[in-house]
Amino acid sequence: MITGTPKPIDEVLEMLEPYDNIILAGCHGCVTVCRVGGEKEVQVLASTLRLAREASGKKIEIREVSLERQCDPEYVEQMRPYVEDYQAVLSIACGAGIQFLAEKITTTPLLPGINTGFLGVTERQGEWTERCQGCGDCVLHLTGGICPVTRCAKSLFHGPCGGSVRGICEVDKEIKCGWQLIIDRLVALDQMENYGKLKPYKGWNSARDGGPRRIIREDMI
Amino acid sequence: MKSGSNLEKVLAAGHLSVTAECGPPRGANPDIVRKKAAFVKGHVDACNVTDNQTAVVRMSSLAGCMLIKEEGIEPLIQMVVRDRNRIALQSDLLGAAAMGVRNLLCLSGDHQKFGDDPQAKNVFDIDSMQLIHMTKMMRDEGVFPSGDKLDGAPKFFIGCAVNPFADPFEIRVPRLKLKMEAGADFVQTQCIYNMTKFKEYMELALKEGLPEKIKILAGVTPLKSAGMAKFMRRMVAGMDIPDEVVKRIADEPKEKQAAKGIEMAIEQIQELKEIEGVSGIHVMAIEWEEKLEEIIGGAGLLPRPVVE
Amino acid sequence: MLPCTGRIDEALLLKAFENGADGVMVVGCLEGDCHYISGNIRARARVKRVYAILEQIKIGPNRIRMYNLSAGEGSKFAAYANEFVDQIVELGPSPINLARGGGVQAAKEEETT
Amino acid sequence: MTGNLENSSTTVENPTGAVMVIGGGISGMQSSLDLANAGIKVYLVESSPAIGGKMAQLDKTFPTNDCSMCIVSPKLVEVGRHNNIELFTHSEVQDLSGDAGSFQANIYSHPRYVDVNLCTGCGLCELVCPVTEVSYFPELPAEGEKKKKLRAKEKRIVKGDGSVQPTSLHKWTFTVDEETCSKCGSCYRACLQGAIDWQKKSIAVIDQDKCTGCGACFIACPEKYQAITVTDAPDFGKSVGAAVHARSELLVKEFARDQDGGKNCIRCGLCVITCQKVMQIGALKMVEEGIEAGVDICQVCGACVSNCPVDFLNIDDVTNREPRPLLNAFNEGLNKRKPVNIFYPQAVPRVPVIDETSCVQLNSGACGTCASICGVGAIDYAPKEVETEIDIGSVIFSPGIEVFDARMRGEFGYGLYKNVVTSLEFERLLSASGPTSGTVSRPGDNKHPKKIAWIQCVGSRDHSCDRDYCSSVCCMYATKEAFIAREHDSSIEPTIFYIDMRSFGKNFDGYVTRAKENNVRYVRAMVSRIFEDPVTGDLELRYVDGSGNRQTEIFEMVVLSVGIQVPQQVKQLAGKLDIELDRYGFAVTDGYTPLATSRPGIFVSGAVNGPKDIPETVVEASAAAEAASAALAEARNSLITLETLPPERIPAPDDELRIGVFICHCGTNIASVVDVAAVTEYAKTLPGVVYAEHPLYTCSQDSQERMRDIIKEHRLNRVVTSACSPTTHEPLFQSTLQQAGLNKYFFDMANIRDQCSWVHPNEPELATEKSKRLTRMAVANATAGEALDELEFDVDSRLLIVGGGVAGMTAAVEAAKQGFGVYLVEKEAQLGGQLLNLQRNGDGKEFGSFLESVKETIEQDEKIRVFTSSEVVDQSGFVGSFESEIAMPTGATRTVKHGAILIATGAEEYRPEIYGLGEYDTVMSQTDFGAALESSEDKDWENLQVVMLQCAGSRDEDHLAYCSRVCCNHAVKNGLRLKELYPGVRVDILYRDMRCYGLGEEDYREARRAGVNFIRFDPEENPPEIKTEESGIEINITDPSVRLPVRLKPDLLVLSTGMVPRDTEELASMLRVPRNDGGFFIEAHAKLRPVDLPSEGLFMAGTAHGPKNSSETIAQAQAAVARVTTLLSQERLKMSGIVSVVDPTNCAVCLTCVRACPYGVPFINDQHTAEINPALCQGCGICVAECPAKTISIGRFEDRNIRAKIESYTAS
Repeated sequence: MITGTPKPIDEVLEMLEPYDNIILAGCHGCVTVCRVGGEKEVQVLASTLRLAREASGKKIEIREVSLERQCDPEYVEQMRPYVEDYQAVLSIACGAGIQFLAEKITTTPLLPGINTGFLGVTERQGEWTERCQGCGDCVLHLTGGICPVTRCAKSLFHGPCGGSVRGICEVDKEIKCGWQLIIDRLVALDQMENYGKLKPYKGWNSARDGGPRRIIREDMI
Repeated sequence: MKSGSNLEKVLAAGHLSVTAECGPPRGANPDIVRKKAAFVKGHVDACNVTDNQTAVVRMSSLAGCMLIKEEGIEPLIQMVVRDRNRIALQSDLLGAAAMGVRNLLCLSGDHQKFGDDPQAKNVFDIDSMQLIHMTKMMRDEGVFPSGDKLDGAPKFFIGCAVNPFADPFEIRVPRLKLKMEAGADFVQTQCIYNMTKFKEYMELALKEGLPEKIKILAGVTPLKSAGMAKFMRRMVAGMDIPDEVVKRIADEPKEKQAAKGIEMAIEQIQELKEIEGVSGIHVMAIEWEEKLEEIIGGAGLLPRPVVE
Repeated sequence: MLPCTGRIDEALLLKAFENGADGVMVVGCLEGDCHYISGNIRARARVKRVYAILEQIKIGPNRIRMYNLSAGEGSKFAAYANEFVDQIVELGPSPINLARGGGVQAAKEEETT
Repeated sequence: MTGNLENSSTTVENPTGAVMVIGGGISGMQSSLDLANAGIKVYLVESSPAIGGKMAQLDKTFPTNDCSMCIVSPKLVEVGRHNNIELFTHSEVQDLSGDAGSFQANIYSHPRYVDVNLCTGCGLCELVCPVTEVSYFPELPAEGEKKKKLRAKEKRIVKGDGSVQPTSLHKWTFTVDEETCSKCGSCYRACLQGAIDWQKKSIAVIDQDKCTGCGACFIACPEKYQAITVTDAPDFGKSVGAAVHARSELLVKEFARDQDGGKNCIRCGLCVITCQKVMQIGALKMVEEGIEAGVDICQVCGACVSNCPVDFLNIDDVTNREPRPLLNAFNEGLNKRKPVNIFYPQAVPRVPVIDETSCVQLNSGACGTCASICGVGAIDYAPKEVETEIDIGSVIFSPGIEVFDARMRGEFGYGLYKNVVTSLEFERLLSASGPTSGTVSRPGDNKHPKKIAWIQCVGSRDHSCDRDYCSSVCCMYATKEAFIAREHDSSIEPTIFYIDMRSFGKNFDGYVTRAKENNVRYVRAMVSRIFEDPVTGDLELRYVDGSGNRQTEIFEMVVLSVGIQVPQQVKQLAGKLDIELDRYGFAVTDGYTPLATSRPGIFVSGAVNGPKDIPETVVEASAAAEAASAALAEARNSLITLETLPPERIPAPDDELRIGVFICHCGTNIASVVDVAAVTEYAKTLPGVVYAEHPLYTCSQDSQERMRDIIKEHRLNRVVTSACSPTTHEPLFQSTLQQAGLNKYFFDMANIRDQCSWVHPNEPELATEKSKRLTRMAVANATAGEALDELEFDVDSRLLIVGGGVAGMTAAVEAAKQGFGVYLVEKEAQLGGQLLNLQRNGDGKEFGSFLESVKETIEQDEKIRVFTSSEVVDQSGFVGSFESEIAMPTGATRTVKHGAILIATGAEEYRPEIYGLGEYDTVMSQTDFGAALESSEDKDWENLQVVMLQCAGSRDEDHLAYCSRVCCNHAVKNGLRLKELYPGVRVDILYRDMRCYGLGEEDYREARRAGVNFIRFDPEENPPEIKTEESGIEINITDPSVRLPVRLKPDLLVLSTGMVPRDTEELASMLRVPRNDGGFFIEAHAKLRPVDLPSEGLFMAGTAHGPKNSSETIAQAQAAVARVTTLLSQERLKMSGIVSVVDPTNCAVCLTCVRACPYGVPFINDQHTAEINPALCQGCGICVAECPAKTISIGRFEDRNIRAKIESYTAS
């Protein structure tokens, strides 16, 4: 899932400075799951902004909406009938959703209400961690299902580096050494023979380094 | 001879090699390098020049190598994959070779978080293992990784680094073997204080027959003070300094701790010399190059042999 | 009246302020004694979040507070209510009410929310 | 006498599925409800006019300080409206014939003179009735004779200095009827205003300008002519009495405004009219100087006084006879009542009874005011005696008790000294619905007393009055009264004079400690005499203090903590029923069948089965219900009628709002502070409100019936009550909605009692404003309300019992008798529990043979499956449909399904390592000693010296903080038995308080007589110094009774160590049931749900609940089975509609609810959406608040409900 964190309220208020009636748009997708952009957050942020603005003597009108997904054109279109009535749209969907809105709704400024994070998982309620960088060339079958690109701070293919101590990465004591995890898993799976099979240099062209990517599947169009 | 470097020759002749390291300055002043070179000269078979060690910005390694080479010392260029992608790495390898650098140490590099630009974007396009492999391919097959032919192959004595004390311990020897297979000719270890564990490591390496195929140069760093010992133990990931080592230096009065540190370094070298499979000593006297002579000499490794 | 403080959420707490409350007092069971095991713990987290929001938007964090009481502590409830009302009286009308040109909303009334 | 459980109920073929319950107190009500809810028809016979018993008279209850009326009134109503409980109030059982399983009873119902079916309980009759005294009725004329006009021989003038106030007399218009006028001139002579123009032989004419409306002419006109006609008199058409009342009311209002009017005669003439025209006595006459009274013919009914609008007349002014006030029995005679009287405000049925001794109409044929005013014609003066024959299978005898007549202890001056009251009287003084509306004032002069003394054991533990037993409740109720008195008036300084502080029940010691912290003073002393200061009314108490010094101390009021006793009429009734009583009148029962009387098929419960408090009474009531119905199980549901609710009106979404608002007076609870009329008027202005009123007691049965009618009549689709606590009363109001065909969730309640009148008594205006606001919020919430469905599901009729001690075994046997399958799980290898370590029960019978017979019964019963050496390791499901996993000794587990769970995990003897226990053979626990005693033949114990130490590890913060309840009786029993076996032994019992409650006191007395020596100690003042060594035991203590140090060197030291519950930590967390600090399970309600656990479908019995003896445990086990039966006898159950529901449309399947639910209820279903099983949902709303998609809703507590409340909070 795509994760994110709320933007500091001051930053949002600054963005909203020129406007006095806006749409606050949530998304029922990933940001609902990671509890940063769903219906409830729309309500909380809307209340917060109204309070802040009214206290500062400049009331703001906020239309609270939640789209099914801001990354699909049909859902985005649902906003079309009324979007012209507002000066701006504050979206608390992920960066993809916000951009998609901005692309489709060209006449109204689009503002981000959250900082988009990463492709991650829920460790427990309220804690998410990164798992995938979308490099476009998956090697998990060789690494015990643990991604060296994402889980190693240096994206090494032959870790761990000398900075791995007691399973902890040198970068942060809260980060587990990805390669320690890989090796532990390979040992457990009796697949240590996979260690070292990653000699070919990784092709980053399938990752973001190849420029903005697109996926076209002819059979699905 | 793969590279024809002095280090390679010394080792090939069966001598116990001595290497040291020289950190380039945080500035453009070449005299600092030259001054350090003066302490090194005549005491080592080759001298490492670090590459933005601990991600702190310094003069480039290649420039440092050129400066010490001018002073008559054989340079050993360190190259990290943190800051350069494979294009830059190839280009720099060619450049270094062209300038007469014959010894290479392939490293991942410390994470930028520890340096002065933690917000920097890292590269890690390929890892150190792949750098070894790429260099070997360029040297021995004369081709770029892309397959194109080189117009003059870079002749490097290829080295790598290992930390026998990092976790998981079980992977350390297999990983060295991988590096050897990837093309490493020699390896320089992290500084060794825990002799017991290092011996254990060497036994495993011997079992794999590694010392026959790759020259193992044991790392030694003299401790300047008990404070430094404690700092390194606490702050440097993968640094294993046993309590008794810290205690030994800490038991000395402050003013005598430096001397004690040197005494202990000499003892360590003596002990390392006796370990089967150790082919050389790599003395990392960090910002303490002036003591190299005392240490290396004290260990009975001077003068350095001359091999033709 | 709620089945449990665990039912209240941040949006509703903020709604009270939008509605002109000068202070909001949340009263739940003693921690460890929640009839629904953990409702009051969750409520505490939500109150904490609203506290932070109120601080950021300069309404004043001390306008919200959670108290924990057992059903048998009527006099303590009264003491807490008075304490909180005093606190709100001292803070004065919320900036919202000031902006609305009032301050008419007597803080005394908060104890029933 | 029966000896084992088998005999407690006799098997009869084709038993009658009905039970007669005698006594409508809390015991009878609980029995009735448990029976009726388990499909048994109940006939509840109560001798007083309404059910409720003693509990209805109490103010608060210990140890929780719950308001007694508040917690009992829902029960009253539930009984009153239960389809399967037929109430016979004001009735007696005449006789009983037949045998167990098939009895016939004859119930005689005293005439009420008010038709129960017609009466609405409006109370108007009581309001208009002018009579306040028991009259000296004039002799009725003999048959055929004409009634003689009474002529006064002795006259007295009550002088009035008030002038006539013609402008404000609301006078009637008197005119002379020309046709009937006899031209006699009587009127002319009677008129004091010169308003009548009359000449001989001419018709009198009244000058209306001069007439003041005093009615003197009306009185004077001879009966045979009746030529004065009255017009412009409201209610005159009903009766003169009604008209007098109406005019009096108007005048009261008028003169209440005019301060000068009070106390001076205003010459309205109502007293004279009342006496002549209503009472037909004619003892009063208007004269120039005032009112002339014929003091010898006055019947002293009090009507003239009560109709006087300005309180001018006093009863003593108009008669020379001693008035006989008609006292209010419910208020313990502390105030007066009318002959027509509703027993108490919340009475069920709320129908008055007319008193035959004092009603004027019944005795002289006059008056009749009440009948004339009754709008529904419910009053009929013809006596209607009704006898009803009923067929029943069993009888429960729970007629209750009365308090000791304190006059028998003349030294305390009760009856002579007005400021000496009984505890029950004080209870009424504390009660908000009592004679002083809860103000503590002393009866002598209405002064607010500061120093109040309680004297304990008045009529208890008193051989001289033949009250050898301990009444068990007085220590606690005195503590409570002292506590509450200080709550009412913090300047009160209470002192309790006591012998032993018998706070032996669950959480009782803690309550006493709190009372002490709250400045209740306890003095251990017996008060020998009280003297009254005749001038001040203060009382001087004489007593001997702890140091042996004589003390005198002045108090302003004394409360006698009177004991409880069996009333004479109850003893007679027991005779009719042919059941055996002991010398005090308590029923004789066996320790193994604690509810069975000597006559099979008749069971006993409550204080008539030995003194006890409310929760124990409730336990016995349930237990008796169980015992009474066990033999009737096959006839269950044969005689009952099922409640049919009218179909619910389905409101269309666009229906206009029609909200009805009921603002409750709660007697004076609310109305004395909050202006309920103003709140009602305000409510009418709220959007959607089409109806509002303010009943006296919204919860009373008549009000509920009225509410039902109003809902129908006004087509209400929302109802709001502003009253008391929803916790106690919401279910009642909701069921009324259902009966009116309205979904019960179209309702909201504002608590304007607790949150307004109670907390802001000194700010009535603000309290009224707050009430308006709360009402407004409730209306807004009800507006946002919606109809919710209640889920129905099947009930598995099997019971899982955890623990195979005496509680679990008893419960298993009884549940099987009720027809349910039982899984009995015992941790140990054999059944029996703690009884295996004990020797004899309170009756002196051995446990061994009892256990064997119960075991045999269990083994032979196919319905009971026993798992020994087994444990319940997992549990899931919900009430009616549980599933548990039992780990068996083989290592295998078995999953069983069942509808209810009974925890009977028990307790064991505490074994602290103190005083060498476990180290020396000479130190043993009371249980060890009991065993040693049983096998002591071979020991040389003839001259043994034994010291028993009580509270060795109990009532001690370092060990068990609580009192273990059984140790005192245990020690006394063992001491007595030792003395019996070896008369030469010496036994010293060192104790803090001898807590030989109830009939245990008899043994205590017996032990003292037998020479057992009791030495009291206080851990602070004279703790015993105990040295136990190999060489011997030495104890030094100061004996307070002789005030001398004593050295004891016993052969044996026996420690009464108390009781600890078994380790139930895992079980408690698995079942999610709470335990207290001591590790005992906490009941759902300390008073009224003593065997229910807070979670539905879970019950407990025995020492897992708290320390208790074997017969109390057996009773509790039976009680638990009764509660289980109410559940398992249902085929289907209904669940609350307040549950969380996921709307799948917006569900992000994020698992937030799954993770947040403390009960693990939500799950992701195969439709890939979160789902919440409504049967498992506890309705806390945590998931609703957490859901990031806002797609979970919870009925009644939706966002829109809460928003409506928030928004209406400030809306003007």
